[in-house]
Amino acid sequence: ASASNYGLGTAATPQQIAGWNIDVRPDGQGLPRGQGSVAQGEKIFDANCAVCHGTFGDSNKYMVLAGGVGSLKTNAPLSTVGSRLNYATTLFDYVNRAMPFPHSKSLTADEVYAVTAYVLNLSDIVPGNFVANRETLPQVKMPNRDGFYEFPGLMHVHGKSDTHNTTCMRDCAKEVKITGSIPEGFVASMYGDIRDNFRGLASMNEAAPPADET
Amino acid sequence: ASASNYGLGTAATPQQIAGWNIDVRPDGQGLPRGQGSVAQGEKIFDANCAVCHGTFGDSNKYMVLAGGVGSLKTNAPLSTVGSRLNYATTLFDYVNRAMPFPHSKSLTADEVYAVTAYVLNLSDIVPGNFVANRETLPQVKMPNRDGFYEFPGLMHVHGKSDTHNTTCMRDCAKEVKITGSIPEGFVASMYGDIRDNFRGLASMNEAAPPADET
Amino acid sequence: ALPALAHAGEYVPDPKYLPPNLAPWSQDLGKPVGSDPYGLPSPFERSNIRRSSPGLTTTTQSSVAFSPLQNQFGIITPNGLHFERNHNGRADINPYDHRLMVHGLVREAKIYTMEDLLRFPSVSRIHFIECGANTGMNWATPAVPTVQYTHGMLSCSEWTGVPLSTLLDDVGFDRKRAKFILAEGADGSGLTRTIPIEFALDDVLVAYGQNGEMLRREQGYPVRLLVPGVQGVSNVKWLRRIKVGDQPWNTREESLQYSDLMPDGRTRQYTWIQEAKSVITSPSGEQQLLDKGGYYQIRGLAWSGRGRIKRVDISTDGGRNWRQAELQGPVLTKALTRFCADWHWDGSPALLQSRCVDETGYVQPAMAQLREVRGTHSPYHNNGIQTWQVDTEGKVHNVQV
Amino acid sequence: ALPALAHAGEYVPDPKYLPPNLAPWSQDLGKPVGSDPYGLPSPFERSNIRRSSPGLTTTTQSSVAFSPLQNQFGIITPNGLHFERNHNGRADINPYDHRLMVHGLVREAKIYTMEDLLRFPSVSRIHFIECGANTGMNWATPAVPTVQYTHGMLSCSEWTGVPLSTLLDDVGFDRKRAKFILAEGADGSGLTRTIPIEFALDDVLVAYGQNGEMLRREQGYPVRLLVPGVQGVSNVKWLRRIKVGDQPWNTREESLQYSDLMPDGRTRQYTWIQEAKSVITSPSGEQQLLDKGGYYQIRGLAWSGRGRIKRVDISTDGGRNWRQAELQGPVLTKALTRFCADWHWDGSPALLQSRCVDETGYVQPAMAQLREVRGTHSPYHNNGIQTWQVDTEGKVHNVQV
Ligand code: HEC
Ligand code: HEC
Ligand SMILES: [Ca+2]
Ligand SMILES: [Ca+2]
Ligand SMILES: [Ca+2]
Ligand SMILES: [Ca+2]
Ligand SMILES: [Ca+2]
Ligand SMILES: [Ca+2]
Ligand SMILES: [Co+2]
Ligand SMILES: [Co+2]
Repeated sequence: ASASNYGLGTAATPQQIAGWNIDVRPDGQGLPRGQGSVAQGEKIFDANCAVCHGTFGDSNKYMVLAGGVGSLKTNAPLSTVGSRLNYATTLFDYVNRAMPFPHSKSLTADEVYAVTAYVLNLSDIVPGNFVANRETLPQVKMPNRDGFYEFPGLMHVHGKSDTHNTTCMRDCAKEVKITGSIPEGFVASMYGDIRDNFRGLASMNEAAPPADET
Repeated sequence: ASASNYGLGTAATPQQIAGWNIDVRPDGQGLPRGQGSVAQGEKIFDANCAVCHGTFGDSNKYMVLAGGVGSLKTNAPLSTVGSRLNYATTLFDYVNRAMPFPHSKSLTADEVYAVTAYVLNLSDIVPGNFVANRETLPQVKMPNRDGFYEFPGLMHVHGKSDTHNTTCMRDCAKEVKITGSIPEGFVASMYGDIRDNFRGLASMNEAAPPADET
Repeated sequence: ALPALAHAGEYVPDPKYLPPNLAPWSQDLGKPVGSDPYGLPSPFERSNIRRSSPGLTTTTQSSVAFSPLQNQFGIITPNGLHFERNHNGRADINPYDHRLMVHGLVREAKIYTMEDLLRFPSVSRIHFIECGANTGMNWATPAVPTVQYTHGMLSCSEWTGVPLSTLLDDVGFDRKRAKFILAEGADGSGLTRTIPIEFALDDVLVAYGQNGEMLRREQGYPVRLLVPGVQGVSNVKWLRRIKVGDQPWNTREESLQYSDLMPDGRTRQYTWIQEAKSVITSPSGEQQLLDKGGYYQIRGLAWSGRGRIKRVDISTDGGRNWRQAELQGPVLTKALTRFCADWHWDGSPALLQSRCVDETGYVQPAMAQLREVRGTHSPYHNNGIQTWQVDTEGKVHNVQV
Repeated sequence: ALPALAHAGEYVPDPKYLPPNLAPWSQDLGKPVGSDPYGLPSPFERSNIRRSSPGLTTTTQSSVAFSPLQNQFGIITPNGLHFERNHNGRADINPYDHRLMVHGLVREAKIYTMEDLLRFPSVSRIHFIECGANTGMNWATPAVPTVQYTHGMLSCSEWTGVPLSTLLDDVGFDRKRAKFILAEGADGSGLTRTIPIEFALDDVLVAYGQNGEMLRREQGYPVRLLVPGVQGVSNVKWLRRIKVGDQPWNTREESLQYSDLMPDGRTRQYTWIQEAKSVITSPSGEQQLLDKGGYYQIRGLAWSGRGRIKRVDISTDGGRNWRQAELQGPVLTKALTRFCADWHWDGSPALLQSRCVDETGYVQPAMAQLREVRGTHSPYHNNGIQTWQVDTEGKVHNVQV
């Protein structure tokens, strides 16, 4: 073996690749054969998803799936698949690889298409007679399709940031006021005795706490 | 508190210091009040030490305490308290802080003096009527008193070493022969299956060993 | 389960253990060498653990356990305390069955065993990993009490692995057409992220080593991606697949999540870089200073996804006046840096802050400056200056000014 | 107890776990976040442990457990694998009862609690600790099979603590008269060593932190001395007392033990410095190379008590010809440095060696050169060049040439 041929690894066969090559791009590349309708999706959703996401995808026990369209610029934005997602193909990709939560990658392609159609319909993005497949899904225009943009400053190590603080050293503010703090009693009620989180030796109490012998 | 006075720690009282200040220097500084004879030491040794070191300090189960005087420059040096130690005060210091092995610091000063005298007598360094105390012990001249020296090269970071290898890169030796190796069968008999010591993934066997499921 | 370590004032040391007397361990034979072939901390350290934040998530399998920064020394996170963040629980993988597939715009798609990966030329580097959502709870107002919860999705280790560029060369990736790679995990979430080819060819590692041993299961055993300086989620754990492509994938973890909702309702996407950030770890939230006039060294951590930390300043009056802190060497790129500054607490209230500058000259912003640009619904990339209030009783609180 | 991990050739992976199929962990919910508040390695790593050498010592309470260098990555030793060497077993100390007394030629003798020590200004440094007896079994002839046993009394961590000079100033030590300090442990052996004042004022630490958490019990919890670059025994564990004096103490651990018996029968005393040394950790003793013509990166460690490693050369023909290896940065003073070199094994026998040079220009000696000066009864300070033979079957053996 030459210096740049380590002789490691084995060739991946097309069949091996096909089994793991499940990603779907915004332009639809990677979508498998298959199809599913909103009505078919409703049945699958009720059986596999509603227990966590609610019949109408509106349960916030885990994640809300529908609603909030147009709310992103308000003071109470609700970010959901319907209101926030830019490409429907991403919904397919995600459900296919990660849902249902307790047993992912267990739906067939047809089933993923169907439940994708149903989730889109929950936010009125597709009509009730929509059938999702390789051709139709990339053509769905999500409400927030044009809502994403790139900020180069955070994409490159030497990019220009969006804040420009200075290293002022003296008299940097006229007045400093506390504008936010944790309400009295909150810590004890949520965390119990928070002193338990510290190494006793360094909780900076002059009298070192004891430790029961093991 | 100023920058160099941290306000930490508390003053150590003379009484507190006295309890822990047990070290003994070659010149005898640190030796406590007390005394003990060879005969007294024999009793203490028999009761507390012989079980591990042998009645005559010659058991090599743990460490041999006596013998070997004059052997250090031979091809079979035997290093013991008698043959190797340069100051008898160090023997006192060590027995006092570290022996008997299972319950150290349990002998009184008198007892340590006595057993020290006995151990010295085992190598004929002191006569049978010797009484060890604060005055007599530092005066004992050990056989190897003049056998120690300092090598500055290993005492200072920039000291000069005693080897002077070079960074020869080509044709550095005419011939290379294996002059030592582990006898066949030794590893298996002493260590069992030595492959168990390696991360299976990197014992560099092409076929990865299995691992039983937990 | 051992009882909780007791608290200040509850313990009176037994004089028989203190000088001039001897504690039992000074006389009794200790535990045999080799008692623990793989050692564990002293039970007296049992308060030094990862913790989940009560009520933060509704499922423990998509959740986070925070690293106890209040107890941390130096810059190396001990492996048992590295913060843990999963999206479908912790996968416990048999390394002999695990495979890494590299394919896409390549000459020869390949599958590697762990044995293969350990045979490639390897490098070791000290880098932090910070979740993009770290300090997210602090965006609007202080919500959690200790630095473990405010900043504990942060850890730093010496990572060992194969440079991704080595594997890409091994499969003969298409230098002309390759613009992005997709990294995918083998856990139940199958988490995917897009990595730009410039990063992939620069300092990205396919890593299996964490502080001298194999990765911990919580950190992706047996192999993960290590993308220095980039949001934690890009450091895909339980790595099973790398695909070379020419367009970004817009995965769920870079569209619905880990993207930044701006005040105008638009979303910034692919905001990879974790910008320079610092925090005082001691004194910090919920600690208690009792020694009025006493010395309390201000200690903390600083780090930047853009490279090395250049400098850290600290303030004890809420940002009105600042002085420079000392940096503990070595100062490494995209790694934690420890800083210290002397401080004597005169007993009066104080507002402690740290502010770092990285090698690009970028200065850590105040919370107000961040909010002015990002709003309060971002919720990622909160690298704002943290304020700890020392009150009149010497109790320390998480506040904002 | 889990069964031993099985061996080469005994495992046939189940195709249902391999591509294109899915392993169970790719579909099933994993373990909840926070399952292990203090994490542990994967059970598949259970062969990576400390080990005692059979028959080396007659009591397990004055013995050593070696660090598994053959499995080690990078330069940081994970805390659970730091080599363990005790003289009266491992003391398990209650840190609230532990005290450090500093006295002698000082203005004000003091006693410190652990609380006090953690309040002092602290520093963190990456340093190796090597027992003076490391590789001692190799003095006359190869006696142990793997690099764990030949070189495993060696580890490296980020240590955090108070500089000893800070404590000496705190007690107002007598600058004129002070020439040496005595360090004493609180364990059953009460181990003592003399430290010269130049070292004490330079880089000696009173250390409590080990890779970000408190010391492990095996490494002296809650506090130890850290004397960079000096024989391990000077790094007194379970530190209870520091005494300032004007003469060396000639303790048992620097007279009867840890002193060097020379061929002329005389003894070198106070040989503190661990000189530059290196060893190839992979391929190393008892490994098995099977891939004839295959790539086997030569990896190892180099370190010097005199400062930084400057360079490492490797040879595959027993020292006839050499080439330079690559050093993994950062290269730190009195710390481990990782080196690597490419190597393709053509299937024929080889004799692998590494030879390091430190910043003073000192070159690691060959065994023969060492023996010529030191004889074979030293038995400390064996920093000679290590040779690993790769035989015709690809098996690796500990040999000498
Ligand atoms: C046992 C609970 C459970 C079940 C059943 C379940 N989910 Fe989920 N779902 C979750 C959780 C938890 C998350 C968030 C996971 C995370 O962020 O790591 C989630 C996230 C999602 C998301 C992403 C939402 C966003 O805004 O990022 C979608 C889409 C989704 N689920 C769809 C489905 C579908 C379709 C099904 C059925 C085929 C399903 N889920 C079944 C618990 C569940
Ligand atoms: C249970 C076993 C045991 C008993 C009892 C015991 N010893 Fe020891 N002794 C040892 C061991 C083990 C060592 C070596 C310790 C080490 O090197 O860490 C040792 C070492 C010594 C040494 C140092 C030898 C050298 O060359 O370095 C002296 C001296 C000594 N013992 C004296 C005594 C005396 C005196 C007593 C009784 C008062 C005693 N021992 C009781 C086990 C024992
Ligand atoms: Ca091969
Ligand atoms: Ca305390
Ligand atoms: Ca005080
Ligand atoms: Ca193997
Ligand atoms: Ca708005
Ligand atoms: Ca001789
Ligand atoms: Co409590
Ligand atoms: Co076996």
